[in-house]
Amino acid sequence: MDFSLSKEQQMIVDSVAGFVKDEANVERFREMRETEQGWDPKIWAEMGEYGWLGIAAPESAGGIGGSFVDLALILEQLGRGLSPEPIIASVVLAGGLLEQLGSDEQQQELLAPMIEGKTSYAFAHTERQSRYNPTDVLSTATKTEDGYTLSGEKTWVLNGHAAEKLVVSARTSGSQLDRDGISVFMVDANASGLSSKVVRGMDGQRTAFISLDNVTVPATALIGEEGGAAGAIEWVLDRAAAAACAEAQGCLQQMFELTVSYLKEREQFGSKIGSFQALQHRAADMFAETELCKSAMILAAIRADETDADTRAADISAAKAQLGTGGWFVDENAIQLHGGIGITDEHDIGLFFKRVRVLQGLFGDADYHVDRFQGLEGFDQARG
Amino acid sequence: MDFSLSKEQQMIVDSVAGFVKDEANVERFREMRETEQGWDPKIWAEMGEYGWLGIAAPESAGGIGGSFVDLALILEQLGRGLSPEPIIASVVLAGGLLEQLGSDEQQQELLAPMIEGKTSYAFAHTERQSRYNPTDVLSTATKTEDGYTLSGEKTWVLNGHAAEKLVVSARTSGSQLDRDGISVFMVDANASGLSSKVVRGMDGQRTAFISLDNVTVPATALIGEEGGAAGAIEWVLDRAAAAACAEAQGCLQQMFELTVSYLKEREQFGSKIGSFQALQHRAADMFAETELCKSAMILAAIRADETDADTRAADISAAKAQLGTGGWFVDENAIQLHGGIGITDEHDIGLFFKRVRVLQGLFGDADYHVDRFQGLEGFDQARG
Amino acid sequence: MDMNFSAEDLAFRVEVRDYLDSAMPDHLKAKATQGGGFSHDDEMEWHKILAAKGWAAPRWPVEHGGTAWSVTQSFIFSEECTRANTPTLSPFGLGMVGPLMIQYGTPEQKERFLPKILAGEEVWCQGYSEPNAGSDLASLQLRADDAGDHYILNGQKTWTSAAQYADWIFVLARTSGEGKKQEGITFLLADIKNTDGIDVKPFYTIGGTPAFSDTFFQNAKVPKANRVGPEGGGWTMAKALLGHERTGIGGVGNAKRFIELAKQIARDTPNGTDSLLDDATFRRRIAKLEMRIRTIEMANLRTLASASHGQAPGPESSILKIVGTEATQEATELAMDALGQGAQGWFDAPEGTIHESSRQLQSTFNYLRAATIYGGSNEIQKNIISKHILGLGALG
Amino acid sequence: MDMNFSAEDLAFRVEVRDYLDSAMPDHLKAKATQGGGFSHDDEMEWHKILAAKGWAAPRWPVEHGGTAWSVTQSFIFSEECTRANTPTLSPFGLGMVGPLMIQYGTPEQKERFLPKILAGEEVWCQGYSEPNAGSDLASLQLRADDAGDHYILNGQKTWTSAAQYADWIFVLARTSGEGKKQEGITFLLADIKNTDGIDVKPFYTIGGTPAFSDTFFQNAKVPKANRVGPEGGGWTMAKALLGHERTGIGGVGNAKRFIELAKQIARDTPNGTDSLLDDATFRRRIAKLEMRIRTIEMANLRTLASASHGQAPGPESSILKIVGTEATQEATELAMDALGQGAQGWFDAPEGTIHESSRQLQSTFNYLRAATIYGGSNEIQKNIISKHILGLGALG
Repeated sequence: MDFSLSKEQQMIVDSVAGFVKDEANVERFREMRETEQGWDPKIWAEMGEYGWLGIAAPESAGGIGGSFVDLALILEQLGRGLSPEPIIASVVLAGGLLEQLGSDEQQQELLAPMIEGKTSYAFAHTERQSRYNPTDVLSTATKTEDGYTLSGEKTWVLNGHAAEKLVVSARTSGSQLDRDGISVFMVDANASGLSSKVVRGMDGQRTAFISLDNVTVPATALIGEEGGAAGAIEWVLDRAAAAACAEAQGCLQQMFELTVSYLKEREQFGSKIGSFQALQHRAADMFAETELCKSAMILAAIRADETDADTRAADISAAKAQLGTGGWFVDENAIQLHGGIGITDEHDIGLFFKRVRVLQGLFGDADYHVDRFQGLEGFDQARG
Repeated sequence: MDFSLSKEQQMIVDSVAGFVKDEANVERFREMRETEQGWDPKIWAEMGEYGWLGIAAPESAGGIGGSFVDLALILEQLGRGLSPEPIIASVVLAGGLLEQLGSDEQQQELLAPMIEGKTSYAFAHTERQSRYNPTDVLSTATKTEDGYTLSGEKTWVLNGHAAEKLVVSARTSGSQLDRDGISVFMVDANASGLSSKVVRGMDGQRTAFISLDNVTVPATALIGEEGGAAGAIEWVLDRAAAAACAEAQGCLQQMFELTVSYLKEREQFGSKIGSFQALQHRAADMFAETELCKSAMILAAIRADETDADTRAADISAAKAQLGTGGWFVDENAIQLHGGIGITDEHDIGLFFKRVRVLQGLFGDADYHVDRFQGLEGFDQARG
Repeated sequence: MDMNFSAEDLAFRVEVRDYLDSAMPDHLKAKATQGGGFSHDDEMEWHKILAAKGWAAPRWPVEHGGTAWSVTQSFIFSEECTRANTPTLSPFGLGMVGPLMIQYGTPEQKERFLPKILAGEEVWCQGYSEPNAGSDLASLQLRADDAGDHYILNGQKTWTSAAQYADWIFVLARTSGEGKKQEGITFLLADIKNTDGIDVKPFYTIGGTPAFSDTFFQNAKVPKANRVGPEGGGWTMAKALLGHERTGIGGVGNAKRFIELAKQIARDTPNGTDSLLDDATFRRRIAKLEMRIRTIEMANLRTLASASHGQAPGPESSILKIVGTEATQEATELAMDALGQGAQGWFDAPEGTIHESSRQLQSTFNYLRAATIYGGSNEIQKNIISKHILGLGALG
Repeated sequence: MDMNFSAEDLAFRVEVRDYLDSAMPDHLKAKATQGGGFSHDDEMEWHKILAAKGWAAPRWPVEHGGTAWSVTQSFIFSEECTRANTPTLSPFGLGMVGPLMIQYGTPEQKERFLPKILAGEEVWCQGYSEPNAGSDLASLQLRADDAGDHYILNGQKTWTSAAQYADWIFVLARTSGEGKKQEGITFLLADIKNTDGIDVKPFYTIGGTPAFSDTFFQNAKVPKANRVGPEGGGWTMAKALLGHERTGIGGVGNAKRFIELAKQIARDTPNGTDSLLDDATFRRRIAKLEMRIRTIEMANLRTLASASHGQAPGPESSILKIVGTEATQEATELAMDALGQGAQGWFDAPEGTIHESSRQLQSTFNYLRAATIYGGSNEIQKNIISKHILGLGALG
């Protein structure tokens, strides 16, 4: 058991922090949110060149073969600058599925260019009825002579508006809630029969609703075994939840620091407002929750590489729930302690506020994760 | 709609307050908790003479025919002195069942002497498995030639250790969770086959576990229709919940006042601790929750006389849940702001703390009432 | 003590319900079913409709155009408005400066302003906060220099809600730098549209709309006739307003609307093979908050009942502001959580992507972070309780 | 960065588990299954067993009898103790005055006291608080007057945990009334049993047991050889102790035990035709707190890992005290709620009335209200965070 950063990790953290300061800062995000794409392919390419996108990918596919913790540390730093580049969508979700299920050829052909920052993907998975249930899929993939025909609708697809290719989940067998029978396919974003609506998010990032109307794909589009994708989907969604905790951690840390600075700077009643004990204690509570979120985020990042699914799920759920409770406490009090200025669009604190709120909901909110936790096999057992 | 006290109500409140100050104060309670009975028959008789025990009972049975609000106002004042006399057990529960179900003769014979303070009763109802479900009854009453034979076990019977007679619920038909088939019987505490174990409570009050081993009662012991007691049981339990809110309100008000006084009196760091803003704000929060409990308690007391069961249930559940959340906040912070002295048995605050905690759990804790509320018919309906 | 509705009350409820149903134009009803994202024009349209009926300012004294409703009737009216999801009228004229003028205005001021407030013909806004005077309002710096029959104003106000729509602004200005800060403040009424030297610059909030403005004053002239109360009496005026504002802001009507919205979204949101409203966890979350709001509503009723017509409630109403705004925020959070991933959508999302009743929700959710800040932040309310009710302020 | 257990770690876990199982006497095991209401004698019996094994003070330096365990091993040991529900050793010697002596004691003091602390042969208690010096500890008034080779003590301590069982007490006493309050305080060790003029009067708490005492000093002589650190250096000593105490008190082991107890009670409690552990609401309440405790445990591990052996963690450990004690209290509340009406029972309830594993619970639940008060109340911890970590203390 060891929680210190290795020399290499410290170097990466420092270089990402520098990058955020110089290139991927909040000012840059303000520009990005006004653009159609919402993020910058040049920055994406740089991230690829630095090796950040492939840090947790296998070496065989051109990755660095590092741990998920390495990636989480990068995301945490990027969160401080509200970087909107689609690491979670493209690397953790779509890339994760290729890593987990793809053949060597598929990894070479598809994963390698993406982690180099030359292209980006998305994972088109959730549907109107599925909420946070990873194996609730109604979209269908019907086998044809030389491939499959896909139909259905996918909602809130992260990076769905900008991805070159989509990893689409669809049923090759079974019914709505079955774990068996779910397959994933690589689909070109401009495939015939595929249409999308772009939604601007409250956090200034973009997602897409994707309709699949008899989209035909060749047999080689299938990633992994037919009908056997559920385990890998759960795996990438857990990792995405851990990644959301990491990115949110950067936001929360930044919000906490901004708030403490503001308390030291703002005067009312002839004193710095940070001299008022009620606000001091609130700040102390924020410190505690920020630190607990940090511990939870590290726990989740470590567990993201865990092979036992229940162990992984339990601690990642604990972390995501902490983001939804303690993280939300920090989020709302950062605004409250800034007072009026905090609800202006002009001030950065509100941008972080909205991003954290969105991350809280992605890949399962606190309610979902509490429910999942109490449903795990180990919950009922007498300790023994 | 009118929330002011009538002249008569104000007079009653003043006279109960005087009684608590002079006779039924916390010092007196400290003596009572060391006795076997736990409460004082002389005080009980006085309460009967003043008409307080019969204030909400029908005039036909020697009562005053007032409203439940009148009784709640009395209980609130008595709560300030931690009066352990069994008003909830004997008047609200057992008496309420006689009122609701008893024949004129039964009311004359049984209700009248009790509300005069000459005797006391108890309602032996909950069982090991029933938790807070009012219609979960396993005890049985088997019809015999000239009466019934009762068997079963009753748990946590308030005043079960001191009551002269017990109103016992038992099944005359149906199975464990059926609403139909529950009957109530008047049983002498010293009936053959009835045995009891007395439990000292953490609040210094006493309850009993009652075992019924083929206890025979005459046919006249049946109160109301055979098998039809469920509605009346639900009614008295709702009123008992409202009564618990009222008694707790007196405790909370007293705790709040003791705490504010302590903040004005205790010095640390060269200042009254009430000058520290963090504690001021905590006191303000306690004030808010105490006031909300008061509003909820009035709402519950008014609804206790409501004939529509769902309307009654919804608001009484809201009040009981407020006691379990906001009331608990006041309860725990009263101790916290007293610091070390607050956890000594010598200081009164801890006695109130324990009584409030017990009242919180009686007749359904917050979880139970939230569950009940969401199950009411009106919850799902679109407003219309 | 009772909560019973008399036969008259029940008849009154029917009258109100029927009236609201018939009086509310279809285009407002359509917006109401979409979570009530009403525009300023919608609000004023509705204001004029109510005014024509004589119901725009129920709690004003009758001689100034109020109703003579009992507390019960006022409660019924507000319940029915919540039920019908009517637009909420702007509080600055009807709830704030109007009652103040009734109490402290000159006969000329009453005659000049009250009818137009009542009729919705003139729109008001509030000029209190400044960049360096938020919670510490008494530190305000907007100067009002004596120039004979008028004052000359220089300085800046901020957080002026809806100033871009307003005809008039009431401001707290500094007429003296001597003595206690509070004693040099004067309450003035300014024609925000037609006074040279007053400039309104709306700015965006995190809700994505320009809900507030900065208001700049540069040698702007305000006649002394537009002063309410004596020179230096502005702090007294501000305190008189405060009670009204607190109950207004903390009111549970909004919280109830958002609870209903959360239920509606949950009912319409499929969750696997059920609807989200069948989900055990979510039902209990709604129930908890709904029960809390019932309790707050009862506290509101008790406060209203104890304050007579036309008067502001005492400092104990601070608790209603605190718990009411917190419950309102929590209700918006619940509605947002009901949306699941959909909570990330924004009001301009394409049709068919977000739940139509929630189109305004994300914006409102964000904007309403202000509810615990404006009108005297909840922290300031706790200072007030601590000082004026609990007597902890004067301790050394 | 990893949480993996090496093969050695796993072997160590087996060793610990086997040892605890074989070493724990049956009568202690029986109490452990009843929620661990251990007596003082039980604790000392267990102390001596662990001491014989060399495991009584794992984090002491090896030369003083500690183990050379890694952080991982210490974690495994404490997990296994929680799992086996072993008695918790009194912290005053092993966790507080022992480490202080190791850091600041004279060679004679180390030789005289440490072995007996380690062996459990002498029991210690802590004399800090006084009736008028609780949170404001520096205001303490127990006088220690210089009388040549000894001090003469007069005054009173209170909240002395388990003083009735103690052989020794460490006290903060005032040796000077000059200068800053903190500078006139001295750290002394007194033989509480054999010193004339020291009187211990246990008093009852709301938990119904005499967990604390008042300790009176009347011309009690304490040799100067029993002073730790210099005269007037007591405040420095106290601060050095603080970090140890905070993590000790806030430790999550207790919280985890109460969560398990809540589950056990829920499992054994029929609820209609199911058990309470099948109840959707109750399951989720347990889950929420269990998840919270995992997070706190991870924070604890990170803190422990960053502090080296024998050293107290820094002020950031204040957060562990706050969140740890709150989680512990919440876990006892959960267990109490599981009992339903049974929560009103008391420890002397007749057999067959209360759940046997909960026999001590109501008492502990009440007593543990102290957890957020003692060891520096949680409010004081927030002052510490605010001042020493956030830098908000020095603002004017």
